[in-house]
Amino acid sequence: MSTGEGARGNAEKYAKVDRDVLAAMKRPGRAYLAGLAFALLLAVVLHVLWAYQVRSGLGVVGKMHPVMWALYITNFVFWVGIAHSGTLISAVLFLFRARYRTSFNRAAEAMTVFALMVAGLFPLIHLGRSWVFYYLLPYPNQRQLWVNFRSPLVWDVFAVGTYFTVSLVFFYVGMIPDFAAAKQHVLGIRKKIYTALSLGWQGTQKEWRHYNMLYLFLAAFATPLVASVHSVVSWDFAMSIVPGWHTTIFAPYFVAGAILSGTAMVITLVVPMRKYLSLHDYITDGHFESIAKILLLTSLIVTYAYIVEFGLAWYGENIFERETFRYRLLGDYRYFTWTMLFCNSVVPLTLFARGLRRNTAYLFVVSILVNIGMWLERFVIIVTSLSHDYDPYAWGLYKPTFVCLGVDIGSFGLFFTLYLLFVKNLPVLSISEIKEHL
Amino acid sequence: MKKTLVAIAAIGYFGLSVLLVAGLWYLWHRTDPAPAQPIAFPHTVHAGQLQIPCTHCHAYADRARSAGAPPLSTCMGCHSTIATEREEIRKLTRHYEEKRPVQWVRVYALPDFIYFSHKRHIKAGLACATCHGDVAGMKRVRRVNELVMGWCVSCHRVRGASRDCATCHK
Amino acid sequence: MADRMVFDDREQFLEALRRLLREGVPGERIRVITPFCVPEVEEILPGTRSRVRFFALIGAAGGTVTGLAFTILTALSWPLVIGGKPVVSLPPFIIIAFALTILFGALSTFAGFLLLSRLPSLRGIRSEEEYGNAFVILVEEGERR
Amino acid sequence: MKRRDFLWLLGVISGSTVMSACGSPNRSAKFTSYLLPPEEGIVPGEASFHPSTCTECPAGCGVLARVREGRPVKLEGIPGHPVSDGGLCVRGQSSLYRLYHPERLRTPMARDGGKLRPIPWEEAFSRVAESLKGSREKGRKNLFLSGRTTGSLSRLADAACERLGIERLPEYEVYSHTGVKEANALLFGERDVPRYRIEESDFLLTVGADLIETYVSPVAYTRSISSARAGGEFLWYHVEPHMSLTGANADRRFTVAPGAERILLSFLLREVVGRRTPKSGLPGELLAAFPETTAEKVSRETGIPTEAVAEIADRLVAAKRPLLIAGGVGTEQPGGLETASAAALIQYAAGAIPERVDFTRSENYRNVGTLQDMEGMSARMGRGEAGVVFLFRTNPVFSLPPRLAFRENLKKAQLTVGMGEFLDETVREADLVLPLSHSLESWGDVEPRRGVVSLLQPVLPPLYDTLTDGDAILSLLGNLPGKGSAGGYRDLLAAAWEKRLGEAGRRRLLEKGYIEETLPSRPVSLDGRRAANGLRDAGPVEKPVKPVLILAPSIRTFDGRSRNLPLLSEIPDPLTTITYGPWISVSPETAARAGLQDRDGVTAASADWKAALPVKVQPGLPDGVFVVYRDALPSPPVRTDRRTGGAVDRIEGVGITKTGKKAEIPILSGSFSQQGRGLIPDPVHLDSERRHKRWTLYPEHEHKVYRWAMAVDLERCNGCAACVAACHVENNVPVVGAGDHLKGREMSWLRIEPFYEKGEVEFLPMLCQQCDNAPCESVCPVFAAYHNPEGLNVQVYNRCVGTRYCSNNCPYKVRRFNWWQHHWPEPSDRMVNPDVQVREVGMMEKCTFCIQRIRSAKDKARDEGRKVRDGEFTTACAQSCPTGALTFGNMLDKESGVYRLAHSARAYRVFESLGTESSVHYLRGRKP
Repeated sequence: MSTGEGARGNAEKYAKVDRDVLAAMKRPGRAYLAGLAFALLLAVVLHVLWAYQVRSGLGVVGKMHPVMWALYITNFVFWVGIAHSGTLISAVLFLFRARYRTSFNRAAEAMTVFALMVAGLFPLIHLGRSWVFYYLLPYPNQRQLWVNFRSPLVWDVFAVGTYFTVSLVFFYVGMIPDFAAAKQHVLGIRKKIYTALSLGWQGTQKEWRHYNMLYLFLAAFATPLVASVHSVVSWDFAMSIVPGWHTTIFAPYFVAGAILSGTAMVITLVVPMRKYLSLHDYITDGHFESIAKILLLTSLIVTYAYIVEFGLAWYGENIFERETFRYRLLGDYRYFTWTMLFCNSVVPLTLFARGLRRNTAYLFVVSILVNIGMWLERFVIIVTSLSHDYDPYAWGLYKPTFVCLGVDIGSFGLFFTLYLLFVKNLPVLSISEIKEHL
Repeated sequence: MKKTLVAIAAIGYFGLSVLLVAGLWYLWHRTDPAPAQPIAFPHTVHAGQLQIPCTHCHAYADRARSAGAPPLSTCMGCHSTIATEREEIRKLTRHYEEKRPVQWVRVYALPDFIYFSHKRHIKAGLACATCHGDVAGMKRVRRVNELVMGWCVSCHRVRGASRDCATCHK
Repeated sequence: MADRMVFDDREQFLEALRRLLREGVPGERIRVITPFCVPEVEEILPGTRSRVRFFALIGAAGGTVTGLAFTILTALSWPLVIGGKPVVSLPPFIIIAFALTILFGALSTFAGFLLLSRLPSLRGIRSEEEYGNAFVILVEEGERR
Repeated sequence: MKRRDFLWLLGVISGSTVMSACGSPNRSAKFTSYLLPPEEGIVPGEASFHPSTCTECPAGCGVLARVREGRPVKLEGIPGHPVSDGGLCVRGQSSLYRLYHPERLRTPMARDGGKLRPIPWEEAFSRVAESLKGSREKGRKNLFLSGRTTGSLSRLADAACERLGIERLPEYEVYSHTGVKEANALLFGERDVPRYRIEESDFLLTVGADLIETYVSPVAYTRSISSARAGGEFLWYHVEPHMSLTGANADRRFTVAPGAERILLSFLLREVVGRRTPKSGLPGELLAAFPETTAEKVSRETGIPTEAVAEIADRLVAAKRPLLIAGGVGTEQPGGLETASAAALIQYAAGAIPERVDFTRSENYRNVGTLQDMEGMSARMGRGEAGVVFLFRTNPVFSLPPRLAFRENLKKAQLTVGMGEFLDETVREADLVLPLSHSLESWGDVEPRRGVVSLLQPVLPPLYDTLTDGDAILSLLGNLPGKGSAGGYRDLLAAAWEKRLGEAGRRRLLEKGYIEETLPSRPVSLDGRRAANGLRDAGPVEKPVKPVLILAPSIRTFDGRSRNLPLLSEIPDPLTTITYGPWISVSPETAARAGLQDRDGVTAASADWKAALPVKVQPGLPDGVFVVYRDALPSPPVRTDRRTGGAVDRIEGVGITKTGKKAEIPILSGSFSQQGRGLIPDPVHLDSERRHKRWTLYPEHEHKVYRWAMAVDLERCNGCAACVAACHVENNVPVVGAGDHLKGREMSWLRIEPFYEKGEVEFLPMLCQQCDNAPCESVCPVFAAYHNPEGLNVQVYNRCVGTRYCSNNCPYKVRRFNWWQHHWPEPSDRMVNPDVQVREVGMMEKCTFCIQRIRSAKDKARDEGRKVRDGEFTTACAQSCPTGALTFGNMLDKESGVYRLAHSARAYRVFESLGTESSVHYLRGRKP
């Protein structure tokens, strides 16, 4: 807040904000280009393998009878999960008027959008016949056939579709004033592009009035999505009768998990970003501490969910359920399960220590571990449940192949490609908000 | 400069894929609605002027799933004496004498996953023309209806025929 | 030809704004341009609350109705027995309705914003004038009371 | 720059993605005008049925070939056929794969310079002719060796050999039943296998005879066992040294020490003679050959518990109509003669002859020789006495022990003529290869049982330049006929039938496919003195050196002759669920001792033989006994039993050593235990299941005319997998190969699940349950899986996008996914059933109760303005089932069989508690 000290001072501060934030958009350094090249390479790998898979049939991935879903769906859930904390931070924290949001929201929103782009790919990749994917979309067609709205997969189409659209709008709306600001500091084609993107925003009080109202409502609309979207994703499993999937706790369990992994991913992204774009004045350790608290909280919720799951299996009379969870803990995939428990339930506990919460390096490590843990969680839920369900004759063991592994790694490449491009081409912090709260 | 190139490339990438889809789609589905036949058989004469009923040649239309093409012996029944000097008839005679069955080009083709019975439709009181159009008026038979699902379904809706998928889908 | 006052400092700018009003310049003739949202301006310059919210309401309501109608009608247009469930099985349909509520709501709110604040405005895009971080007051011509 | 290149590359790649997506639209571009209208009754696009006989094994079951567009697409049993009565076994169902096998011989070939090169038939026969002449001049003997032939062909062969001065050797069969035949010859002067009428008996004791796998006529025996069981008063005990499918299906199964059957039977004989009333006059001198003994002694020698021995004896004594069948591994061994004789004498004493042991309609094994005969032949060839050697539909090189050096001696012959369908181990050795037509391309008849004439008729023109068996032999006589046409074997047959059956009989044969003549009964009399002499020199019971490896007959490959049919390696072995073998079965005890688990590689070795095989631990197998199926061991080192001349189907003193390597064999079952899940519930469980009525939120299903359902009687099902084969052929289920099976990607729509409880095994056929509240339907996003008004859970293949959610959500895991685009290698593409879509890559597929059959039945009924009658048609699996375990029909018809069964007290549904309301009702067996 500006307290009567000289006009110069203020103007100087504002100018500094512009300089610092837009400094990010300067010519990319060698390290950046290398990183981008590598990410792109992975993205290409994804495409090549997908093409190969489509040409020769889904047999090239390790899936088998009875494990018909595996890595692809794992990744789908993982990326949708990642998307969540974006919305959480930008929308929910906005409604709660949590100040520290301003230092993360842009990065988080970007993450949401890109994560959803990547997530959206996987249902397509995992289809046996990707080339008729449009059967899944409810559009008027000569066959006079629609889709089965009872199927959780169709709910997915709507939930994720909505989520993506809303997040994109939210992301863009947040940037409009910043484009207006940014265009004043760049030249050439960039200027043209930013000007166009700013929609001729000037900053008149009329614009601001409507803008605030819009932003408020978008936040309001986005907030329920945090809960709903991942609930729907969880119902992909909970709506089935597969022991280990068919649980009422899945919705909250998945939402918490989503936020856990999402928050972790935010940290994974923001820590290096802050370092390389030297934004220490705007993203302080204090901010990280608050994020770390969210991480800790959600981790506790997830742990609770684990306990409930196993508890139900243990005390319930259902022999199928029991076998599934026994298998999960002691069966062929036990190492994954134990790793998952360690990463998601044990490691985050250390964040009770304030010192560690403020230590970005440590946070970075933790966030990576949590990401691994959450990925494994989805894998374990999907694969162990399927490989040991009702008919003992049909039990089977799933082993992934280089194709699905390659595609999964490729998806990270795609994500980081998009993110790196974002970092260099769009304002990574919300300029106007920072100035406002200066 | 780099930016423009990237932009172009990006557009090119998506544009190309779209074009490919569209192009292949067309190539895949294109079939000549009025193909030339090995023997230019004029339905105008036989079905038109001479008023020969369809089932005289397509004998199985009301008895079986496929209407069937007439055996050459049927043709020769008349053409051993009638219009024997015409070029097309000579072709026919040659086929018959050299015992080479005639390979007609399909005008209407159903995909392998469809079960269709001419019998059922004739017995339901449909006229051949309902689907095949006024063949009697065609010098070279032309496909008047694309056999797409929607087309079948609309008629099934109107006439209250079964709309159970398994009725037609194998 | 409007006369224009440019400030670097937020306080001075607000001061000037208040002064203008005290001098009896009618609010509707004053246009203010700020680099970021300055809540005080709202208080100083009287203005109606944004009508964007109505768009939100209409959009959302429309979404719900569309969602339900769409699912129910398509289900009825070709009734198939699925897993022994009724042809119109509402619980799942409600999920679709919910999704569309959010979607239409958000989109129409955005549309409303663009409409009400006249964006994208070519004038704005074309205009060369850049005030950087300055706070600007523009007063249109007109005789004072 | 770099980035742009990447982007262009992406463009190209996604291009290829699209490209590969567009398959070819399956449309036949042409359609044909035939020259002449097809004969009456044959309508293009409709199926026609033609009776013939299965030649996959010597049993000679009747088959009805369904022909579409001039090519057989499916074989079914002929109801009422005296041998099979409508049933057809797994091998019979698969024999279309033999007809359409890509590796069939396509033209005559001659060897020059070690390589076989095609030659015209004329040349082939002229060669034969001149070398026949040559050998006569050289004073060499021309030999004709064939597999078992019966009926006209056998007579023709005799005649031809006589005319050409060729010595016709005794026929060669691996399963020659020598022990039984010799015993019968010795006792009754009948060197043959009698027809056992199991359906007439109330107590059946089988000793080693593998009735369900290969014993003489498996389908016939399977049928009569289940009809006997249906009669109620029936009990079946089985005694065997190993673990067989037959044993698994007996009411009680006892494992006997190999070779000790003889002891058990001589005890039983004395018991029966001593205790059974009315007393039977059995010459005392004969009894002397079977020493006095006690149950305890027997128990010690045989390893069967004393009380069990006593019980068997009591049953035999008490039973009203006992029947005893000794054979297979029970008699093909030292002392087999005594075992078989004891068995025969028990029958005699118990008055089973001639009611239940019928020599009038004996099984026509007279002409089949022994291993000793083959030794003789090999020796003669070795001495260079052989001129032209004909090898007609037989594969001794594969099955004879190496010590005979048959392969080497074959080379010493002047000319070897191999006649068969494939370039098998034997034909490969021949100098002259004459390709024979498949029986479905040939005219002919067989007489599998005395007085039963079964028709062979061509249902399609020969695919290749081959001759039918008859024409080939005729051609040896010099006049090469036009294949299968006038002047050939066909006319000869016509004449023969005319002569034997009369005009009416011939016509009946042609239309029904079989004739059963009335025969004068052949009374047999026991010649005590001859028998006593024959049995006097029975040495002491020789104990085999343990551990013993038993060469068991396989239900999938018979003696190995069917092992090259792709479908049969695709169908799991009933006991182990292994598809692509080979393997060695090891008892749990041995495995535990040697630290062996499934798939562990071992080398099995005896004094003069060794082989490397992966292990399968086989519950129920006695300790110290290994089992390998006959087809897994080329030229096994079997001994000859000097007293009968028969083979000893076992290898003694076999040690196995772990190699440490894991061998990948596809074991399809994920668990051989039910895990306490009550798939095959015990009665208590069952009752509680039936009682409680579930309430539901869902609306009641309304079915108008039909509601298709199936009942599976687990009491009848014996796991023979005939239904599985039938389903494969009927529904174009692809053969995917070992690679996918190892990944657990079998495609079979119908599977037989074996579940073991302490050595006992029960079989559960698992197919789509057509649930009313199907979990698979509600999760399909595109309506590919939906419920049709007739209660079927239909899968619309080309609507499927391949999310595979349905399979995940199916508690029975009966849905199959097309991981690849599957192909039928030419010419097997001709057996594709046009009524069923060939599924493309990425589609989910499953059983729909043969919806194509339902469709055509309804079509027919509709033309006649009526409803489909019960039993008017049935599914492929039910049609083929030799035991009649599967019943299909309309649940709305209160009179229908399926309705009755579904409402029986034994009925239950698998995982009923899940509330899927499935339409497949299982009937639990009642164990005595």
